[in-house]
Amino acid sequence: MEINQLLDYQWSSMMPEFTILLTAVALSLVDLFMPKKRNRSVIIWFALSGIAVAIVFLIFQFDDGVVTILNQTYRLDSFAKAFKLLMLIGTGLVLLLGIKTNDLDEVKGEYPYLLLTGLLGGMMMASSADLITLFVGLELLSLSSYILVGIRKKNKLANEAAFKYIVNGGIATAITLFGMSYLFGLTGETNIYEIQALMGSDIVTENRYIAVFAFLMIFVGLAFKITAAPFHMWAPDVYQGAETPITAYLSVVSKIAGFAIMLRLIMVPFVFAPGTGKVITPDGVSYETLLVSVRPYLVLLAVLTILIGNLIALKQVNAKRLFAYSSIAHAGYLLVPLAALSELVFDAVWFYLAAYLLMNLGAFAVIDALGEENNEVTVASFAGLFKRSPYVTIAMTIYLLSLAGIPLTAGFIGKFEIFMSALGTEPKRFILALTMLAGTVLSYIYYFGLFVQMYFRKAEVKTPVLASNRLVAVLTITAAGTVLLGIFPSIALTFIHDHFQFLEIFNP
Amino acid sequence: MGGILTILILSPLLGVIVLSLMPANHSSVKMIGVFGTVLPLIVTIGVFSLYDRTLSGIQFMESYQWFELMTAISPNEPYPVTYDLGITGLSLLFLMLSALITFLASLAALRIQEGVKGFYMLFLLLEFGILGVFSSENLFLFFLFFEVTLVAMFLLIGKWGGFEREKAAFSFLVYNGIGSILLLIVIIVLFVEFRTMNISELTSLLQESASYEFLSGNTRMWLFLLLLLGFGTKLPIVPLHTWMVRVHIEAPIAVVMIHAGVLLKIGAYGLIRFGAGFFPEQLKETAVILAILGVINLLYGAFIALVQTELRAVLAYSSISHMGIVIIGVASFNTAGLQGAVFQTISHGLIAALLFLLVGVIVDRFQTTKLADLGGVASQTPLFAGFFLAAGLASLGLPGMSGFISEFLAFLGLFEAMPVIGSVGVIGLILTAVYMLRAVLAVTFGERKPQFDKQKDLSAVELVSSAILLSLIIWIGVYPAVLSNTLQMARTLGIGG
Amino acid sequence: MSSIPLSAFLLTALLLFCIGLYGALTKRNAVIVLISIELMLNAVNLNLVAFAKYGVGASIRGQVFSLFTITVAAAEAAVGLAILIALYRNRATVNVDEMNTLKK
Amino acid sequence: MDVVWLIPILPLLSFLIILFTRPNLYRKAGIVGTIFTGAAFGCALLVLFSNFAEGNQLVEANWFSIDSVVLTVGVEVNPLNALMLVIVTLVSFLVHMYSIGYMANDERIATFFGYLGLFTFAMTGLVLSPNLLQLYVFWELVGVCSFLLVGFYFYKPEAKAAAKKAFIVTRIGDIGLLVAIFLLFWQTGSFELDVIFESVLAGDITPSMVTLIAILIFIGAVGKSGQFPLHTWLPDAMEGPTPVSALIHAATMVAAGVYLVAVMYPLFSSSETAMTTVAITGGFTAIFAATIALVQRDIKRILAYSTISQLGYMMLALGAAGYTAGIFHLTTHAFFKALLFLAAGSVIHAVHEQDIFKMGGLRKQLPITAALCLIGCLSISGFPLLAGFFSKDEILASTYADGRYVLFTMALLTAFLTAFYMFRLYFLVFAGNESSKAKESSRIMLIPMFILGVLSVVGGYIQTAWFGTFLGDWLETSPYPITVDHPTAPIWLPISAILLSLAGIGLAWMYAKKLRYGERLNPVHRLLFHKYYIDEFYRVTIVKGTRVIGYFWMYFDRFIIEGGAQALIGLVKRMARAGSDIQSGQVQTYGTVAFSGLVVVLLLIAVIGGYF
Repeated sequence: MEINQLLDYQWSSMMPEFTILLTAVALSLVDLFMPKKRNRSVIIWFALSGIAVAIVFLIFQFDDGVVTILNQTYRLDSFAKAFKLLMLIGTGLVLLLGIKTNDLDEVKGEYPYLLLTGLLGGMMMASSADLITLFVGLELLSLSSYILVGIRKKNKLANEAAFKYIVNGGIATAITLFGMSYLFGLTGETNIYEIQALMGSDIVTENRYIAVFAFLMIFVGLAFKITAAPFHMWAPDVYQGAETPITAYLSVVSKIAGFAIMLRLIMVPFVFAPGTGKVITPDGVSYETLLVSVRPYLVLLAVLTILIGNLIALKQVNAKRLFAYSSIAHAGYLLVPLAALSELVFDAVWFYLAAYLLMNLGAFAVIDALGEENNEVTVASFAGLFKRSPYVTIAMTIYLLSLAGIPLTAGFIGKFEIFMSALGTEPKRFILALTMLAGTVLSYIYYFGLFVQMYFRKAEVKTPVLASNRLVAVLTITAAGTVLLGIFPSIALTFIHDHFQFLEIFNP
Repeated sequence: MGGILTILILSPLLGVIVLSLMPANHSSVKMIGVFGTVLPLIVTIGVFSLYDRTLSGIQFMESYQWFELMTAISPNEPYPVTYDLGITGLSLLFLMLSALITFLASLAALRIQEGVKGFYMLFLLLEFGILGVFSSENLFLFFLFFEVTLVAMFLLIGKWGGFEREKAAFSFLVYNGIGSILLLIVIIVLFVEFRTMNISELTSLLQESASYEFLSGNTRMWLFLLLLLGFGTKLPIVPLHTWMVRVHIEAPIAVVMIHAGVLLKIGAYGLIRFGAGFFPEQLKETAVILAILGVINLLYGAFIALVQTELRAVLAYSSISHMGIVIIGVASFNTAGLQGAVFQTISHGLIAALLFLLVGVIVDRFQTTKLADLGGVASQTPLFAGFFLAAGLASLGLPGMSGFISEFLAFLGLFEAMPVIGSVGVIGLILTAVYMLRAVLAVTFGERKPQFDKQKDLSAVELVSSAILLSLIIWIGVYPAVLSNTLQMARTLGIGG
Repeated sequence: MSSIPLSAFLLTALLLFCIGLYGALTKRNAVIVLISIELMLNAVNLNLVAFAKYGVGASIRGQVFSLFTITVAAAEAAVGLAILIALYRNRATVNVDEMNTLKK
Repeated sequence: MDVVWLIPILPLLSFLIILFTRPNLYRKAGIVGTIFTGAAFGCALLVLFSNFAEGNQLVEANWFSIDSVVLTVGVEVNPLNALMLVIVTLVSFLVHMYSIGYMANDERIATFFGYLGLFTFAMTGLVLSPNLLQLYVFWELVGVCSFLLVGFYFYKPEAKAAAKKAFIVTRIGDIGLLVAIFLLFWQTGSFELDVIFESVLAGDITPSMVTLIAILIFIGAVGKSGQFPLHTWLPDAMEGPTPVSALIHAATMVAAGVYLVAVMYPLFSSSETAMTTVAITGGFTAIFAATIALVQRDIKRILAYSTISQLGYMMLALGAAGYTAGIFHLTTHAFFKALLFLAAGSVIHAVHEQDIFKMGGLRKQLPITAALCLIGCLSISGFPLLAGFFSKDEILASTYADGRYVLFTMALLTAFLTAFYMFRLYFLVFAGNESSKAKESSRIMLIPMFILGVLSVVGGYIQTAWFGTFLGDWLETSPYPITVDHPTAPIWLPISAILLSLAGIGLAWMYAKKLRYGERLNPVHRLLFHKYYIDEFYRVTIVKGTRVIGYFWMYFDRFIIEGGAQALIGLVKRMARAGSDIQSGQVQTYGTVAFSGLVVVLLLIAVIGGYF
């Protein structure tokens, strides 16, 4: 390819990525040359500003249509923008939350810029149209988060968490890649839109079992990122071992990225792929589409994820583990629209992720705040919180209600859409709906259990939790957002409807 | 009179706001709390007086677009979620009941000692939910307010309840959670099929035979059963009742007054409004089973109440028994029956409230609700004894009091369709007399107990509130037209038409 | 020239993958576990290259892909070993069985 | 005549006035009550005479509606209930007056008169009802008043038990009536008596249904009128103050059962089976209760059983197509039984003792009471030319005419027994040498007794073979189709009746001396004394049975239902524990689980997808 062709590309469509990249690089240099004694917290502000800029760029891109550059390996469509937006906001909030300043001696500036590189990977995942870029993005995110989890070199738990994370992650990656390799093998293409086009071909139809095999390998591999069964078990340990803000990062940003890539990989290459089941039509034998034939297994996985998450959460005493399981359960809810293959899938998943971002980040922020005095935050640490610091408690109440899916919170609207997507299809997926019923009711028990702690129990320590301004900021934003999206969901709904045509994802 | 319902629903929140701005230990917290319930009462009375009994259909309709759910696949066919308020005669009656009982309960709550501020805030929040439930003309809103009551009740029971309060709170939460989400499933199925959650629209849509291509009779049956299960948990229908007994026994008296007086009625309301309104065919098909369930409730509750040794337990099971009559009325699905069912919910609301008000007095004066430890209090507290006896008689369906009319109508309705089941059911009426007299006489009659000698009789507040309730009970009993006139129109909405 | 059928490569790759997986899931030594994961990734590379040569619409992309894979695998190994070293410093062991303080 | 509606209102007013001014009214309550009921009695008389003059009338107003069906309340006046009205208001009035003296020393006297007022209201309301719904309403109300008055001495455990029993046992009957009302409504589409009777005679209802309904109604009557097998509450009801026993449990409420049958007479008479049932129940109860009365020791209980027996008589009469006879006896019985109770009351008031074996020779101390009591006894025993004599003859005659000779003999026998136990009572209480000091009751108590005494003498002449059958002819003018027959009894019948009653009296006189030294207890005697052990029987069967069922369900509730829920919770907990146990902390376990999950899915899809 010619150099000028290279220059012809509309690079502006990558501006957000560039911003993040530059910020990360700059930060690393700054961090390098900054004298040891200097307080690193300035770096966090720098990173934040970088994200702000990136968001601005992203907003400017909203209304221009599909752009593909680097011969169709990078693709900027509404789908990508929508998810990038979430990831940017999520990372921003995590950064705002910051990491415990008292540890800055140990944790250098790498914390912020690793978050950024991870974010970069996520954004690449969101808007890559090629298996290779997709894979690279995935790994960029993974590797950064491996390091982030283990960023506390001297902390045993952190090390162990990191190791578990990388082992499971490695296996997952390998499985995904293996699936991808077959996908490539079937079509000889790595661009997913090319693949989509070729998937209908006879040769694929002959080897449709291989296609199904590839699909499942990829799916299960990616299940690791979104902590869906059967690849969920690493999550509680890692969440517990990692620093709370990083846990938040994993449970939100990396999960959003995971869903982005999963949606793209399910929706794009496999839509026209032939499935296993024969369909006898007057004019000869054809095959149902792959998605139809694998749907029962997706349903199965969704059901398992919901039940496992909610069931095991009942028995948790460590707050971070509790929320680890709860986030597994939420991943299960998020799988429901996929499994049902509802026409609501994009809207439902996006909205729920947005709500999830707010409420979950908020919850982890509170846990982080509680972590200040006693390092292990258990359910009992919430005791008498209302007496200690009422406002934090009210914020936490909002998050919990939202997570439990009580009306007037974002979580409810999200859940409502998910229920709709489960019951809107033909035939209605009552099994999914009932599983969600069971899951939700189980979740009531542990979420409201925290109410019992916060409102009914007496606290040992009477002092209010020390709330830094940054924490207050995060709590305000998330709590307000949760309630706002709960009462006026149209803000988000019309926004995505006006700016994002998710259908762009299909047309190459 | 646009917006009056919104005002009505929001009126309790005023109290919440004022309270939230006050210091917790301020002297006038209780006063504000009580006043907070007076406001809705006034508004409700206003609505009641403005309500036009001669018109049919929904009144005070308020309808605004709230938000739309859009799918990326077909963005031009949105699912509109609207904010619809409006009342029929049926809901009007329930509104009156709720406002009144909440007010009286707030008076009964004056005894609460610690955490008064929080109590009244939640209490008003609860009222907000209840009023919302009864005045929403939209399933989405209905569910929303329903959940509000759920949360408020959980906290009220769990913090201010008795010895096993948290257990009670959780079983309340779980059972009602299941019920509410079953309801949600039904709502959503209807929503995705008909793209509306407006109750009257849905009612008419579902009545059209054309709509069967959207929703097959089979699916409808399932939906109806889900609905029955959901509201049956609330009502409650045996065997889904254990949570409710626990709440009756553990929750603070004021809350029990609301719970037994109003919240249980949401189940009846839903069953009549949606069960009978949306799925009349299915209701007719299952009428016999429903009637049998009702009779089982009636007898089951009565028999168990017969051998309880604890007054609150007796009353809890008597509630179950009385709700059986509601089910019977709905099952008979003729005018008499449905009217009876509504009457029964209203009358039981008043009677249960009165009974628990007096139980509150017992707890306050005699520090026990064990039947064995009570007795002969008619000597020391004749006024109380008189009211308690009257309440008991009302609850066992004495003519001239509201209980009789409702039982009479419900059974009258049942006897048209299923005389045999009916004649089994009437045994319940005998048993009701037996356990009620047993309980009431055990408290009031018998040898004078010296340890109660210095107990004071009803205080002014208690006297007034009991008098209000009793006079209403008698008024309805003597002149039932005050209910039936208001109700006539509710029926023309195709409810049991 | 006589060509080895594609299936042979695929089979080898599959075998390699399973061996790697087996190692990763059973070996007690953390280093070996990491290496086994490398093995799995290499199985993927073998696949890719084989497809790139003999696959349907064989193209250079497969090899490019495998190059990326190799790089990434290297990075992953590096990170993994780094973490392992940190762990070893604190625990003085590389036995996977003993890394179970986080549980339940 | 438009004062009709005043009749129930006046007592209601007295009730309300007393209720709201109870504390400061205190003893004056008696005056209030008496005045109001007196006024009511006046109105009743007016109504009676106007009915002679103007005939029947019916006024109704809408109460509420079940959409098309409009339920009404109203008042109706026809011979039957005009007569009842007079009886009720009169006796009530007299009892009010009597109670002023009797209850003088009770500090809850005001409450007492309040209850009396309420009862009078309910009873008159019951009598005036033109439709079954209204009738049922008041039917229950009188029941509750009786409950309240029986339990008036609430601190006495016996009173508590008796009150509860009275309410529940009658309630059992009431339910029968209720069901009958339901059935009638769906058969005829109305609660109005006239409509119902029309469609009954038009034959719109199948005979079997008519029989069923009639019997159900009769069950209601059985409950109220203390007929076998629901009689057990009435003797216990004597725990109430004596005036109450006179008013409610002798003259008025217990007669309501008979009245009900009389009201529904057209229905009954169109079903042979129903009539037979009524007759047999009545006849049996009459003799059954009389035998028990033979050996009781408590003066009030004797009277109670005699009441049951006499009510049985009336039922027998009605069952034997003796409509007039039944009503007639109802009337006279109201007079002399009220009289007897009041007399008993004045005795008890004087000696504070109810066991007739601890009394004696009170003739001298209580001359007036004794005299009046004697009149009562003679009247009830059917002594010639007294009220009871004529009514009893009427009954015997109609029973004979009906041709059920077994019942007829039972009736005759009962007449004999009645004479015996009444005079056993009389002699034991008044004859012989005095045992205890006592002084005659005050005038306020004697006057009512005197009035009743007069009535029990002359009351019989409204319907006699010789002076004409005014009552019968008048009753025939009822708006409803009732057949009033004038049975002409053979001459030997009244004579044998007289002889039997005289024999009874004589026997009692002879026994009285012996009996004074206590009765010897042979098995028969013991059986009778324990009322055939029916109470005990009920206690072990029905009462215990119900409680057993109750306990069964309670434990079912606790262990099956709640236990089931607990089991479910336990299951969830166990699953949760199992889940968290898999979470072993072994990283490789996690990988294995994930991989095996993948493998399972692959296998599934391979098998189901049909790869193999």
